[in-house]
Amino acid sequence: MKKKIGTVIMAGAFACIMALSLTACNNGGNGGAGNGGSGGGLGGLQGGGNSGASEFVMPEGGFDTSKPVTISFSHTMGQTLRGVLRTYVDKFQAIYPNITVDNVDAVRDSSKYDELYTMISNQIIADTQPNIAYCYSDHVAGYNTSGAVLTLDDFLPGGAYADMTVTRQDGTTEKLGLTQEQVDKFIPGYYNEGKEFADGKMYTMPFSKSTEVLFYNKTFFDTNGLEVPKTWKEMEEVCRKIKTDIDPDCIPLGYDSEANWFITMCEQYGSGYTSATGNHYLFDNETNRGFVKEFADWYQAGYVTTQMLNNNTYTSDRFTAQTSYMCIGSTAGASYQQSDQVQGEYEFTVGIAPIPQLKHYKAEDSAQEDYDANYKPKVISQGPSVCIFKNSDPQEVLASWLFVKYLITNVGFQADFSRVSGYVPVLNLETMLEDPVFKANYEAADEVGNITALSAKVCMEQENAYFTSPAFVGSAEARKNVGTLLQAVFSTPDQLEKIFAQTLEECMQN
Amino acid sequence: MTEELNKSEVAAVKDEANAPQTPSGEIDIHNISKKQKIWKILVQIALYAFLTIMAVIVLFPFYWMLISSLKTVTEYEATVPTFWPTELQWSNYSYAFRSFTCNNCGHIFYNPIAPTVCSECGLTGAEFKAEFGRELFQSVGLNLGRLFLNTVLVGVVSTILSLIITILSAYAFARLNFKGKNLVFALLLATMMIPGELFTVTNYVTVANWNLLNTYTVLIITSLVSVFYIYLLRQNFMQIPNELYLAAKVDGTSDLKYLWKVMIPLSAPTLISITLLKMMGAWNAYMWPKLVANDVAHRLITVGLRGEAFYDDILQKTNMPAQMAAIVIVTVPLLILFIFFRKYIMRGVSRSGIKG
Amino acid sequence: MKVVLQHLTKIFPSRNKKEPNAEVVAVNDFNLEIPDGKLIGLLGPSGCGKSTTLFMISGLQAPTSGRIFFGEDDVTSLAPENRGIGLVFQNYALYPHMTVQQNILFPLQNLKGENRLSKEEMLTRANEAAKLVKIEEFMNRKPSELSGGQQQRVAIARALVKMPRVLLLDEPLSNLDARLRLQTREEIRRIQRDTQITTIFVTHDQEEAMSISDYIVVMKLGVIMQTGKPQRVYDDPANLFVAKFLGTPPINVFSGKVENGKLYIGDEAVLDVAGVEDQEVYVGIRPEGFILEKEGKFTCSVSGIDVMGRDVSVVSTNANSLNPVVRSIISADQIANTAGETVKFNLKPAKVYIFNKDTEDRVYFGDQIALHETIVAEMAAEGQVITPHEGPLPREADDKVEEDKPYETKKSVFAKVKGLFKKKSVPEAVETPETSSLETDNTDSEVNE
Amino acid sequence: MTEETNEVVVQDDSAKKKGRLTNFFREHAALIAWIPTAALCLLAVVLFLAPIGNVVKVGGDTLTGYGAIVGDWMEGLKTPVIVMIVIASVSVIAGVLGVVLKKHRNSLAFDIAAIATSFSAIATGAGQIIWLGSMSATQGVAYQPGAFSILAVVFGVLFLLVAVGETVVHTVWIADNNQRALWKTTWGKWKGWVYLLPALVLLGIFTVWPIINTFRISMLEDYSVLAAKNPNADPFAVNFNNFKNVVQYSGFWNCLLNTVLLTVITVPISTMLALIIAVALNSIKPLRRVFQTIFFLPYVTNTIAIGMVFMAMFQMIGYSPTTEPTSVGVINTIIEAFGGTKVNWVNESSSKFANMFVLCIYIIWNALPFKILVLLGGLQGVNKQYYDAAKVDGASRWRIFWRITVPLLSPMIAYVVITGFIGGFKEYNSVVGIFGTGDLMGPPGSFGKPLNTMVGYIYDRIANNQGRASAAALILFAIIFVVTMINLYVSKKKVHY
Repeated sequence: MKKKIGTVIMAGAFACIMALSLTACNNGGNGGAGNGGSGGGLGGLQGGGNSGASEFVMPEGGFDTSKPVTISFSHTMGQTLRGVLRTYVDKFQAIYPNITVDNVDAVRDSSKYDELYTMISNQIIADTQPNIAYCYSDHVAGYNTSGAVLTLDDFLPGGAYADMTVTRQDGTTEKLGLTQEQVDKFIPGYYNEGKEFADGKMYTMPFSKSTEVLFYNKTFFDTNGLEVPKTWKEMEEVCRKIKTDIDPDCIPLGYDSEANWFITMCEQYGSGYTSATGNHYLFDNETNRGFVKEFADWYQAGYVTTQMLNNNTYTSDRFTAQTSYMCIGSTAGASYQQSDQVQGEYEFTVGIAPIPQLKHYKAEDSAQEDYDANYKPKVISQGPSVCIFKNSDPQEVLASWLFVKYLITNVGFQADFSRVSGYVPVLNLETMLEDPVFKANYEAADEVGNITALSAKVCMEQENAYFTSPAFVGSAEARKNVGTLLQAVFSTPDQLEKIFAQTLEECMQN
Repeated sequence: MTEELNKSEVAAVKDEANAPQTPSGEIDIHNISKKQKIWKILVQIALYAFLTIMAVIVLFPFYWMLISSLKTVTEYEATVPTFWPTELQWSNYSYAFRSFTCNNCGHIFYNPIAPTVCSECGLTGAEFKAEFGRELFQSVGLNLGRLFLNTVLVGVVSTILSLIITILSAYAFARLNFKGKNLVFALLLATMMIPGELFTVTNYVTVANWNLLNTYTVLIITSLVSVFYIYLLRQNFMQIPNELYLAAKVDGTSDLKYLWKVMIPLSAPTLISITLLKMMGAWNAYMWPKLVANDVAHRLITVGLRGEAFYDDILQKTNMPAQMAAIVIVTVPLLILFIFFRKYIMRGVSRSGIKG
Repeated sequence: MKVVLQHLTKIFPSRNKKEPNAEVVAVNDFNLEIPDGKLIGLLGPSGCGKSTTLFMISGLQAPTSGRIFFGEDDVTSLAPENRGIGLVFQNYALYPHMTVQQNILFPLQNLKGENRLSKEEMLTRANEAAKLVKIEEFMNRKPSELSGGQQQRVAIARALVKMPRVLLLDEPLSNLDARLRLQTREEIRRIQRDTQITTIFVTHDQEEAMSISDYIVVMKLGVIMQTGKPQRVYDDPANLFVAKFLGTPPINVFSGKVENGKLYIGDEAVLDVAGVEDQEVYVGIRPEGFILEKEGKFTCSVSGIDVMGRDVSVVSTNANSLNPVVRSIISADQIANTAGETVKFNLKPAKVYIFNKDTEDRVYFGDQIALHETIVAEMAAEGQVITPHEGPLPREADDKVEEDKPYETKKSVFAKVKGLFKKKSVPEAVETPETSSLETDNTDSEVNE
Repeated sequence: MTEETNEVVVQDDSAKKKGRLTNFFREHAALIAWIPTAALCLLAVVLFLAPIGNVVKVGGDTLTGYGAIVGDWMEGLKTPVIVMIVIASVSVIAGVLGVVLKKHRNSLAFDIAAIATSFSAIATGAGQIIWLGSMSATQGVAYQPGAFSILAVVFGVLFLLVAVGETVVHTVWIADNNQRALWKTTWGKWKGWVYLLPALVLLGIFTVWPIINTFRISMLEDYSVLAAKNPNADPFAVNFNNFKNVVQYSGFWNCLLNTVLLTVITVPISTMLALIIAVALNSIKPLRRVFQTIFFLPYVTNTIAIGMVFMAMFQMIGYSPTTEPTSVGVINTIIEAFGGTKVNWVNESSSKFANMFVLCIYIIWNALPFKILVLLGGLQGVNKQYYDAAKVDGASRWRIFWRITVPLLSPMIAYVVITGFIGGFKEYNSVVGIFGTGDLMGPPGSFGKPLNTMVGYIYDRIANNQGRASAAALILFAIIFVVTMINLYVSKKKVHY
């Protein structure tokens, strides 16, 4: 009899081992600690028990404003931006007192987007992902291999739930979805980024954006009687002039992001970069080799440098130190382009212009020989969007959507956030000018030293030129690889063919 | 008959022996012995010279690390490298423990947290921000202290747990009798043949599924059991005569007591070796920690060191002297450990052949 | 080849840094002339410096002072390979990775210049040497596949193959079992006789040395106590140590005194020793020196009788004996006289040696004086000139030091662990010079345990 | 593996033993044995603070972990923390005191102390988990259950199992002799498994299961954990495409080539060099220990950290293909001092040859200590008589080295060569140390990780495509296996044992 006891104990022990190892392999299992906090327990809705991928089903009666619900928001905002966010979270919670937005103050594990991506991927695996996250579209493509990201089409005009109403605290109501009117207020390039996925569905909402502009040393340009280049051809001319005639020791142009350069050029030529479906990678073609070769010649001639080739430092350093007179960089980093002050005076004035295009297209330049009225200018669109994750509790999903909608359509938030961050609002200029502070800044943008406002202004004036690249698993890698490609060809132009082939192969690996 | 044959051969042998080998008269013995002496001295000189050169090569990186850590950035970048810092820059070391600098007056605060007010120029961060749209305080360097704590913590805990598990298992294999013991032991030994990289993939999947990523647990748990250590300790336990155990049993001693009163003290040297190797392993771990716990709260020292930690916002480049200081800080604890436990480390190492 | 050792001295410096004066004198003013073509046995207890002497002759260790001559050549500072010697080690030192043939060929392959042999010559020589020691059928085996005796013969072949001027054997039989030992020592004797190479043979086994040596050299604490033909040394020991060291069963030693020409052991006057001065003495009596007689002058109490075939050994006790028991060998026909609790003996004067109690030197009496003179003359005739050791010889009393020394090769684990906490190493016991020659460099070898 | 013989010398003499055993360890064995458990309990208490630290605000900045220990939030947690520390410390101290006071007289006291400590560990861990759970529920914030709490509970339970088992069979609580005997035999039969339990569980999860699973995953095309979670996605295709994709990728062949090159170059050179140094060390006496210590130093360093030092030594400062460096770096300075011209070792557009050269130097520098240690150990184990014999036989130093030293050392040489090959195929850290990770794994401006190794390739794939990572890991395993087999085969022929 006693022998039996031992056997039972041992059997139990082995059962434990087996159970543990099985959990390890059972990918659908809810192993480990559950998603603490927010009351969203384990019990899945559809028997499958996988909360991470549960499909959203509208609960009866829509959003329940009586039940308290907590949602979490993962982002990479620094302290000051969090301050702005907090203000509007408070305002939002005043509208919907039953919703608590959590994690606003959570420690940033990193200020870097790719680390956020790793973190959230891991959380998805462990079923502890947040409700809302800062994202780039390629992140979403990654998250979505697990089917964890919510499609937002139902909340768009014409969507299934778009016309449902929600009652606010003050008794007023709002539509659950976006109205066509609201959609029209977005800058189209930004709004459409959310649809750049293989299935054409909407997965993200634009949050705050930036783009690239050309910073130039206005003082220098004025002194030497130089024209700000509007096309790449003019750019080459200007560089040659500066390098040969004015300052042979300088590198006239700095381009911070190699990848952006490559992608932008692909778009301007219309030669193809990537596609969301099929083979994905289209960039290995003659046109692209052509411009890469050309720019490599620029580099070899000392006209241009990039961040990586500039010993991995932002080219704005050169710009402010006046060893470089033009710099193409992100509007979000505009404050870094500001020249140093000497006894309260800026060393030089910074001018900001749109980046060069292939051809002249503006009416005022119709005299130029490469004028093409039909030419569509192309400027890259960057900056975070937000996505919403599926959750077993539909109330959380709805609350998340309401919060996201609130932030992106709120002119005040967009204005404040833009001012503090240097990013540009996602709403169009006309709408933004409703905000008095924004308007005042906008109008004062041309004053000396007001560089952030100026960049925002330049940025918003080209709202129809924005493009975004298709998002798919590996699109981030592709971006990284073409950046490296540019850099590698610059260093070793004779290897061009080989590097293109290699880049393609690297991309195919993902 | 054979006897006779032998004798004749022997005679022949003897004759020849005297012919070529007798040096008397023809060979100058004095000369030979003099040559011998000179040759011997030359060989000794050559040996020492060779060893000294090799030692210099081996030590040079340490030397370079040390002096670089004490140079100013300017001196570090001097056209002709100096082989001794002209001015000892000890602040590189405090820099390694993270510091903030005031963008207005340049004062440096050696705090883990950014101050709100600059005590030097009196500006507050908020005012500065409002006026210039920039942060007043910029962080320079990384918080090595945090990395240190994490590493020590993981090292200590994993060593303790690993020792407990190893001792219990080795004891079971060495002293206890149960069905299937030999089979299990053989299976365990077989797993030693397989390179660790094979496990990593699945282990990553496992810990990710268990929501253990970015925790201390994940840094500890996967390497808790080392078959090699169990094997090592078991062999050691086997050396202890079984009679001692039987005698203890006759006295009614429990297994636990016997284990802790006799076995552990007698195998102390091996246990010390295991402890040291395990600690060194934790200190040098890189790949696994980087994969599974690369967040600020749990990052280990090696991972932190190889990151972009020393990118200096003000210099706009990596602060190499400070990085070297951090490397010195990382290297020195192990060297101290080595000085104190040279014998045990060397013994453990010569058996394992695995670094860490 | 005649080998001459002049004032050879070897001092090992102290290995304990705290006691720099604790140096060990392994060989002390050693003077010896070894005639050509003879087999000399170096005999003594462990630690007496005999192996050190051998290694100095071989050139593996340099003497602290003194000279070594091979024939007329002063080879003192010559490297071993230039001395033309063959050396057989205690555990043979056969290269384990080479076959027997390769082992034997090895010394030949090292010859350089004009001495270099062709391959065929080498093989012929190796085969001759192998035939000489009768191992030709094992030529392609590895040493580990041979028995101890075979390995021993391979070692001798390797030493002989280059036709040494002097053959040195370091305890060559100590690793063999008793039967093989007998066999092998006959073999060595045969080979030496056949080759007529001057051979020096180190052993601590007196029986072995006596049975095959032409001459034996008895050593103690680095000093020659006596040299001579084995039987002569046995019959005519120069001092108490030699007397005690030679002979099985060992000599019985009593303390006694000489008074008025009579030798007293206790109260009994056991022997007439006319002409000897009155003094305190040690009396050594060989076991075969006892005659069992009813009216014997020397009384012992019986504790047992061992019958060993032809001989009978009577084990008895005596209050004045320095040994725990008195062992006497008598012929079987006298056994009847052992009845009772006590036995009485008469002594054969030739088998009784008396030694001065202070110097432990032999005191000759009666016929012994004539015998001694004959032996000295005989030695002189054979060219054996012994330069006496200057200064006092080591005495029996010094021996105690040697025996109590703990023979510890490994510190216990506890000591090691303790050492960890004390941080100071336990001072290591001063090693005996014999072992130190082999282990001086092994201080770091713990790593390799 | 070297033999363990004579590792432990137990005195034969029992009379002596009594005297000897009365030393520090015997006196305090119990105390020493319980320190780990005690430390574990206390650690569990202190360390569970770490995850909580994630939500702490101090002075306007948000802090993590230990930085937060000084913060205000401590006020809120004070009471529960103190209570827990007190409970754990008291029971641990009680347990330890019980053991120490009773010394080794009474096994029962020992086992009961073990039970007490186990309980305290369980109480501490479980207390934390429950408390954290309640915190999470009431405050609506997700607190991670302390990992250490879980460990404390697990180990507490284990100890409890062992201790109770031992106690039961040693007490007189069970009056019936037959029953006691039965308990005893049953316990005796199963306790081995109880002792092995933690090791087996962990090995099962982290060693045995991975072996099986890696094979499984490698057959699932482009398996990834994220995709595996998608209920709507198609199941992974079962085929060999992972292997195919890995092998068809030229970057993989580059990794393989790098790995093979590094191994084939560094192993023979470092072995040869180590052998020469070991022989040299073995033939000197004064200063040997000093040299030995110096030569061992590289072993006790952090591969990554010193790799960065090597990088700094070879690096030219402020260099780009279009600008002259401000400083050519120390190695180049030395080269120039000897009349050479500077070489671009690790900077932008440096040649792969130069990169590999630096890597090889570093790997050899790093590999020397272990090899010297083993070979020197082997040399010292060689009976000196062989050298004496060879000397008497008139062998020159050169011949002694080749005919005696090398053959006698051949087992050790085979050992370092085999471990060297295995280690060489796992080379990665040294590349990371010198050339960093990220997208480069090569000098700045390089493309496609030109210096990546096999292990690096596996790690690059682990987070996103476990299918290919598994395939690559299996390929690496196969290579190492084959190479080791070849090594063993060769050494069987050449090595004298």
